Amino acid sequence: MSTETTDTRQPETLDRVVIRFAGDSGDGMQLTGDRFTDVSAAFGNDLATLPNFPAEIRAPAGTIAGVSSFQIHISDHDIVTPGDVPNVLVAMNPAALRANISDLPVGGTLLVNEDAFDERNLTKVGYESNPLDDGSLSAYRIIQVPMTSITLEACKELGVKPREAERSKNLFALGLVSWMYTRPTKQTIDWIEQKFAAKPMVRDANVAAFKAGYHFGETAELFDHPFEIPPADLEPGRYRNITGNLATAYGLIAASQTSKLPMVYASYPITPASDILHELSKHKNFGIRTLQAEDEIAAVGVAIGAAFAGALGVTATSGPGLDLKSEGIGLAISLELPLIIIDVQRGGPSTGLPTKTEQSDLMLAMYGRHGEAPLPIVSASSSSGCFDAAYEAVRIAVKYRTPVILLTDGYLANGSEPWRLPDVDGLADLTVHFADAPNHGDEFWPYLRDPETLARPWAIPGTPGLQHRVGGLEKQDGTGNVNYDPENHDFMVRIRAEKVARIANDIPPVLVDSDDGARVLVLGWGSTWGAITAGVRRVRARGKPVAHAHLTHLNPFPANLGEVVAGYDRVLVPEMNLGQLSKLVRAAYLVDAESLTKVHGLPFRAAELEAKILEMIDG
Amino acid sequence: MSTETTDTRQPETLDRVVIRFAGDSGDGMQLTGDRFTDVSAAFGNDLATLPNFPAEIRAPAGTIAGVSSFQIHISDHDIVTPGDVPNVLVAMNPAALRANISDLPVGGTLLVNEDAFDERNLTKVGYESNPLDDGSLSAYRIIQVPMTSITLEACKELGVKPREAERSKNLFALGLVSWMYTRPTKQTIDWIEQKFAAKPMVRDANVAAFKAGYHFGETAELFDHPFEIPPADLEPGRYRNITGNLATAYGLIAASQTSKLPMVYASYPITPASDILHELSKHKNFGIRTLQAEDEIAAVGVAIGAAFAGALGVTATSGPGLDLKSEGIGLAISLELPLIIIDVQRGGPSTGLPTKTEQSDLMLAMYGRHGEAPLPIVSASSSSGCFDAAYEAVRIAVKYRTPVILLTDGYLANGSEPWRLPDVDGLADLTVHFADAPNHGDEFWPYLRDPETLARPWAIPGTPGLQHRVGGLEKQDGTGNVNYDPENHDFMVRIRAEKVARIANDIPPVLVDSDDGARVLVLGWGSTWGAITAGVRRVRARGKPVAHAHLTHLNPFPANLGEVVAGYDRVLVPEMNLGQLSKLVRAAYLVDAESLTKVHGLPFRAAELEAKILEMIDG
Amino acid sequence: MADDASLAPNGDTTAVTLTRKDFQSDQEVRWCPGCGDYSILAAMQFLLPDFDVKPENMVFVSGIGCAARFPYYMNTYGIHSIHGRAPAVATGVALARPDLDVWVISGDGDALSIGGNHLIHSLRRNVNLKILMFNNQIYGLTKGQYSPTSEVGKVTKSSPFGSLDHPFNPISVALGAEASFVARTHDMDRKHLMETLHRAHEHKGAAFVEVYQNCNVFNDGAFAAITAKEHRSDMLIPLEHGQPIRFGADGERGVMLNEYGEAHVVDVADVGVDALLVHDEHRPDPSVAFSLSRLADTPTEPTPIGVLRDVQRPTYEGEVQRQLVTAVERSGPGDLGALLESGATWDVA
Amino acid sequence: MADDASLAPNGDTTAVTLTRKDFQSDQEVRWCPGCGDYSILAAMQFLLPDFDVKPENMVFVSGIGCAARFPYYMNTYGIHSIHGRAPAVATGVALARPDLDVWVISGDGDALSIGGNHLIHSLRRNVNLKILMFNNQIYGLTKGQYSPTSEVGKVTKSSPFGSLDHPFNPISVALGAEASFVARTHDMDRKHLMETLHRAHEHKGAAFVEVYQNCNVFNDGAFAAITAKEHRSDMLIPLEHGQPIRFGADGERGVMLNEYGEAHVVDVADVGVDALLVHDEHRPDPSVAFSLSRLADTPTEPTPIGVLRDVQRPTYEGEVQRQLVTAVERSGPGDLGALLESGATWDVA
Ligand SMILES: Cc1ncc(C[n+]2csc(CCOP(=O)(O)OP(=O)(O)O)c2C)c(N)n1
Ligand SMILES: Cc1ncc(C[n+]2csc(CCOP(=O)(O)OP(=O)(O)O)c2C)c(N)n1
Ligand code: SF4
Ligand code: SF4
Ligand SMILES: [Mg+2]
Ligand SMILES: [Mg+2]
Repeated sequence: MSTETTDTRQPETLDRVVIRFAGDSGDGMQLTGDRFTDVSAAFGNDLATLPNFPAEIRAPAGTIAGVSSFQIHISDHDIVTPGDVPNVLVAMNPAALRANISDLPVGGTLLVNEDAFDERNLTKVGYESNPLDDGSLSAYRIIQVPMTSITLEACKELGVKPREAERSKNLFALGLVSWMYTRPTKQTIDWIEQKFAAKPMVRDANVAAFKAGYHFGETAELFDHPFEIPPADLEPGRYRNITGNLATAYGLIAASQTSKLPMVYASYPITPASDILHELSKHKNFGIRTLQAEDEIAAVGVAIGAAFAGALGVTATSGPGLDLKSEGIGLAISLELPLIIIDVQRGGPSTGLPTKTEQSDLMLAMYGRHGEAPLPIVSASSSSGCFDAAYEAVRIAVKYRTPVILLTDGYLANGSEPWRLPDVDGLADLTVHFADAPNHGDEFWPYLRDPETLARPWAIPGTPGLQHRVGGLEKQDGTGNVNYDPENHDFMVRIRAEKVARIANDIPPVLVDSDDGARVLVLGWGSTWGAITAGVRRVRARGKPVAHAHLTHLNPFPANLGEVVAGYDRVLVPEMNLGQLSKLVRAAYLVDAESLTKVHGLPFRAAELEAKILEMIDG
Repeated sequence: MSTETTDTRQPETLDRVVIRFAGDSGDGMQLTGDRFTDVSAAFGNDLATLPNFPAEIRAPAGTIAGVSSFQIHISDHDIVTPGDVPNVLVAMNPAALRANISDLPVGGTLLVNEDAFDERNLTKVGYESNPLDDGSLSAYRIIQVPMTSITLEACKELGVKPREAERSKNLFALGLVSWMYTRPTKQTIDWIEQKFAAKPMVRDANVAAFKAGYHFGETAELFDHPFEIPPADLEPGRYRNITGNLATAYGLIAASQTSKLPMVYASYPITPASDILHELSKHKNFGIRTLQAEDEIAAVGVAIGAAFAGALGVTATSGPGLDLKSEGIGLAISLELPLIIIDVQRGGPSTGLPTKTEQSDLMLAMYGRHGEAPLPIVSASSSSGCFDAAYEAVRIAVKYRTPVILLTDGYLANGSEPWRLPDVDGLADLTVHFADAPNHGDEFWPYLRDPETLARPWAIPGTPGLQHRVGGLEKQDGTGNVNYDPENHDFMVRIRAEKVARIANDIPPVLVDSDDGARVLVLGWGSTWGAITAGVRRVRARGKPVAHAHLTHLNPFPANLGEVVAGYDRVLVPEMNLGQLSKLVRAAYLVDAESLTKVHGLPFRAAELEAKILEMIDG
Repeated sequence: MADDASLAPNGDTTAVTLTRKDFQSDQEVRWCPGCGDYSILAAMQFLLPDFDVKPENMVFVSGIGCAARFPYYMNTYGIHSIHGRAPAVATGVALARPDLDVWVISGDGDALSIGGNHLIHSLRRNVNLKILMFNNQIYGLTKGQYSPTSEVGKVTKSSPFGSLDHPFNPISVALGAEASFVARTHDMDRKHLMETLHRAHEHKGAAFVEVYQNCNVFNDGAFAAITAKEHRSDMLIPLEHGQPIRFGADGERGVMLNEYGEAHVVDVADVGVDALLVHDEHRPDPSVAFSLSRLADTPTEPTPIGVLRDVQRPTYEGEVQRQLVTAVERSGPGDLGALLESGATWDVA
Repeated sequence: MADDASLAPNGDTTAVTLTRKDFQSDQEVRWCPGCGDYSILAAMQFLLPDFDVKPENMVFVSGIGCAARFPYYMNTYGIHSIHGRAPAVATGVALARPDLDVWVISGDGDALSIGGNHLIHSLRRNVNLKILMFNNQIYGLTKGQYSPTSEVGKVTKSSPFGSLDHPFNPISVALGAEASFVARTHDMDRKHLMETLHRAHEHKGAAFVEVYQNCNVFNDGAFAAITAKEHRSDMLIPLEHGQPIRFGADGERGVMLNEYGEAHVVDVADVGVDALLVHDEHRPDPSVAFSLSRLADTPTEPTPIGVLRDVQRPTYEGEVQRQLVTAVERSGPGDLGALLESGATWDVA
């Protein structure tokens, strides 16, 4: 890499760095971050990312509301979070500076596009004086670069209109940062060239800007030397970088293949779940039928119909859509058909904070249907973990003939990390056996259950002699005929609950990562995994014993959870809600699970967990 | 009354009797029961009723599925349930006999229409031989009456077609039972005459049949004497008989009057909630606007819009509809507007058992919305109690500017009991003060809260200078402007929760009806009140101490509930679900609340509670 | 695995001789005695043997309502789903299994009140569904509230002083929603009912059929003025493709368009046969069908019955299949390993 | 208390002189630079002072979407509700307060996809709402999926191989749903926009206005072929009541109905002016408006703009008020005590 440059200055080696790119929603910060991520991934660093953008498509230029940022944590060792605070903040304009500077620790590096610090932009965000001059930033290592002008300069020859050229300044920033951290340049240039192949002008401007930024680093005396973050030695294998939504889509495709059930994916667009629809609709050669429904109610209805017909019925949404699917999910519970409902959680209640993350739909997933309507709930703990979580959701759904809710969230969905590719042939076989003959003398009883799983037979249309009708009215166990008998209803309500409860025997016990002498257990679920793990590592680094257990299955709970929580003096449940899992644990095991709650639309910081855990250990 | 008859036999006095009328859905059993109820109410007995009918409009004649029954418990003292089992079973046909005989205790009186016991009807329900002849009913006091033929006979003169006349046989049965229990006849005859005024033929046939039944009692030697249940000495006051749905409607009307808010009631028909819509649409002179919406989502939307405009917005439904209202309710929580959502619970999940009762929507009411979206929940414990419950729901909604869910159920909704009319002028004043001036300098801030209640101002359109916009996106406290700031979101989530939590200071502590030395507390909510009270009375009758507490407010809990449950060795929570309240109590107070669950679509029986309570006291 | 064959246990659809009984389930029919639903059920069961589709290749999907109990009585596959959602559920069946014969049975409340959105979207998408709406102008199952097809002023449990809602004209709604097949029939004429259902079945794509149905308990005689034997010839306007639109005992009356393209009833004697509108089901433009749908506002005026519109458009699931096949042709059957490795990867030794 | 006066703090609606600024809120407008929504907002704010309605007597209700942000920018009362439900929420406002001027702002997805059912029901009920649908043939806020008005074959994030959904014609949908006022305008012509909104406001009852709106980020130029200055005279067909329907630089083209009542474009030179269809907004029968709505399937053919239909029907809330008043006249204002005592009562001493 550094061979690529004529630079003589030797890079200094770091074990990790956290960089945050911040600018206007129009400045292309997400693209900049994505590029830096791909290069760093391919380079072999471990990494984690945190995109953060406004709900508006294009919030007003130059305003705080319009600021978009992308934080990336790269390291030479295994890491689990995008980092609490950045070491380097790239601020493309005053708004980006104002919105992010408070996160930059004293001594941190601040890279600014000084061209953007004019009167208008400054006043827009309420700066009386220019912070670049008034000394108010003296606590930081400021690097001012006239990114816009240099970019324009670099593009002059190309005949690009200035307004156009100016748009390439984010690639200048990328080039500069790429030099600072000795990232290979070829991959980025190749990407630009094929991405903008159709628009030669834009392509050339972007390449020019990128190179200009890289060379600026080399030549400018602003930096005494670049830095280097060596590759991390991760588990051997083939890796790729992946976001949670992509991993979810791949997990579904994999399960569709191993179950030999063609997928019918019906969904209504909603942030942050839409990308799953976008991804799946690309892979029609896997036999995936995607339908953009008129609304979420139709989407779940389509998936249910597809399941009855023998397909893998899947629908995904976020909170508001899950509300609307409630009645349909209740029907699927009554029909006892396999169905996958994915909720990519976002900030609520109501429309709330559509582009921010939250864990506040657990109770809705658990209880959001009238009547006694239990169903299994699976959750993902990391972006790449969405693959396994989706696969597990399908496994349970098809084996137990039940709808399953998979909970992910906006942070997992949009964040990314390296993923070690699974061995495709090693995936569990999910083959389904459809009923093909009468099961009760010469009759077919659609509700005659498997004695072990309590699952009912799945007989699909086209199968001669197995014609049957299913519906939402209470039905007689066995025959499935409509039945209003009081005892039968009581029996059915209990057996549907029992069927879900028995899944506890078919899932792994929850693993506890516990130190000897640990008195405090940190119990988490979902995307808090990274922050909790990092927090626990810090506590251990201080030589204090602590235990961490993280749930993938939220209903039913793993069979050993009761023992586990009983085994510690104190149980801490950190959640990005007001304490939903803790309520479930308290009710189930009567242990005084304590909540650490944060509802900021952003993930926890390792430091927050470290502090709380220490307080509990010492306090 | 007996003066009305020429009978010399002296009636024997009883303190109570439970009568069950059972026949085909086409036989008019509900009407028969209603009439007997009104007369007994007016006569001054205390009473409780339990209608029980199939989901089909007219299930097939003569089948078990088609059996419709009406049980009434009348007494000379205060009673709280329709009775566990009947003392007298009126069976209009073999199906009615087969479906109900198992409930009749040995020695019970069985009154049958022998004309209906022909080959066809018997085989239809699988009787090989005629139970009236084969001695299989020897354990009962059987009274066989050819009701159909006598009715036809009685109508012969009137020129009514036999097919028509035959339909009056239920009034024959009513007449006969009226004689048996010395009910006044005039009221019934008057009722028939004005009800069928339009159809003279039918009117005359019904009157003739009723009288024939009454006189048959007098003359036939089947009975040695009639019975008499003297009036109960209830609290002084004016009484009427009332069903739960009617009481709910009246409670809403009363609150609309005392709050001076015109009611906008938007609802989509659904069993067993529709009668509230039917009733309210009759009272337009109270300024009530009723709208039959296209669906439940529209209904809640209309109610929200009406609330914004300054009306009392109300919507009612049952489980499936509550599912659909989830998203709208979440919006109302975010808008912080008063809204009443009534859920008349029925058997679930899905379409379930539409005409049967259940308490299984508590968790849905509590958690059935995405995000952190708490709201107050009020429940009714008896049919007449629905009046106060509805009134209380409105009080909380308008005072705290929040949606409130009122939970009743099918048993309360359709069952009836005598109700002591409240003093209208004594009703709490619910007058609302709309904002009429800026509240922050010369600005109006729609989210500037009352420091005590945390309620926001309610400024309605038409008020000059207070124009403002509200919406489901997160908003800044105070100004109400759309706001994505992490700290603000965290603050708003917590303050919305705090607003609801503070209501605990504004509701009465839960009363405990406790004996000295009681070690077992029975904690209930909603319509189990009657059965629990009766069960507790039985336990006490055996000289065992026990305590009973019954919740009206399910969220927040009364402030003293924690102490109360902690004050007993064991806590029993009987529910017509799989243990929903007990989960909430366990999570809140970490007490081992034990569940007694029954999901039969029918209320508990006092005996079931008696047995369980004794077991807990002794065990 | 992507192809449907894998899901069609029984590809074989060779002609079979079936009888009415083959389509009757063992469930007791639970409508009120005298309900119009019985005759529709009978017509369906008499008709089905004429198609060579085996019972196991048919799926009846319904929502909630009296009408929606229909599937329980058919010895085919069936789903009694939830209120208003049948078109969505049926779309899922059709999407997963284009090889099946999928019917939707609905009521006027189920289809046009709570289910209105799914109905219009399934029509515009032209999903291959046969959608029957039993219109009794009332909510039967919930015991008699007015419906979106009830006339203004109707007194019901929920409108004691008369309904204020201007009703939908279901045929107009369907035509406004791009329906490719629209027809109307009624429960008093089994022959017409069977013919109409037959035509719906022949249509490839979404077929909307309004069936006037008498609810003798809550809205008795709603259609008597036009469907009673003695009124039919004067009050029902039978539409026949290619024929001038005439009715009346001796075809003495007919239908014409005025200069605004509005259909109105005329005496043939006055205008002459040549002036009559010649019915053309196949006009690409739905305008003339729409005009015909406006002839009667309420079932008390001469009302057109039969097929108003029947045009061909690609079916939704057909197009979906096409995209699946093209995708395989273009990029070969999906290869999971290759998919996971798509994009930049790197190896750690 | 039942009368609305109690709820109308400001009965006084005497003429006032207001300016555009009186209708602008203090909130920063957050649409993308160049979005067509800006010009619609401007037109509205320029227009409102012409009505003598004070800002405090207006309520703007919206669902979710870019278009739905509209109410935040108006200095009136407003509700940014949830996706698709604005017509229902607005119905509640109108029902509670017939004295208010209620507007619904919606997008093509909000109004026709998730909100389709509420839209058609509010139209048939004829609730006094002014419903504006900003049609950009795309889902803007969710970053570019096809919508129910997108053309078949459209490549979007959710249809990489082209959309298969046959689109709705919003005007046809509204007419099929009994709308009493239906119009179309676009974001490039402020004058026409203002005139059309003005007409909608004058209409007593539900007014549906489709506004072609450019989403320059996700569907740029969707309407350029007809709304760009240079194309307007040839591609937009302005409808004027009582006038023969003509267009083109010198009115050289026009619209005729054929023998099936189908509208088609003709050269005036060929057919003569007298053969042209004379536009009549007030036809009780919606058929001719429907025919006009079929002239263009996509905004690439000559497309009618202006008011297609404007007829009078009683408004829903007006009729509700009538029933309230009649009830009081008939039985006097409600008496709670008497109500509770209605039916059989008895006294216990
Ligand atoms: C979500 C939901 N809302 C309401 C109901 C109650 N409900 C059942 S059927 C029905 C309407 C029935 O009318 P229609 O569709 O015309 O069918 P019909 O009974 O007249 O055949 C209603 C309101 C329900 N089952 N589910
Ligand atoms: C219940 C629900 N489902 C989905 C969404 C996501 N969503 C918000 S706006 C929108 C569609 C926007 O398209 P349109 O109505 O045409 O408005 P535009 O942005 O184009 O102006 C969607 C799908 C939501 N907010 N709520
Ligand atoms: S209520 Fe009406 S529609 Fe329903 S079954 Fe009875 S008659 Fe038929
Ligand atoms: S995304 Fe399109 S519709 Fe939305 S604001 Fe931007 S340009 Fe306008
Ligand atoms: Mg109906
Ligand atoms: Mg749009």
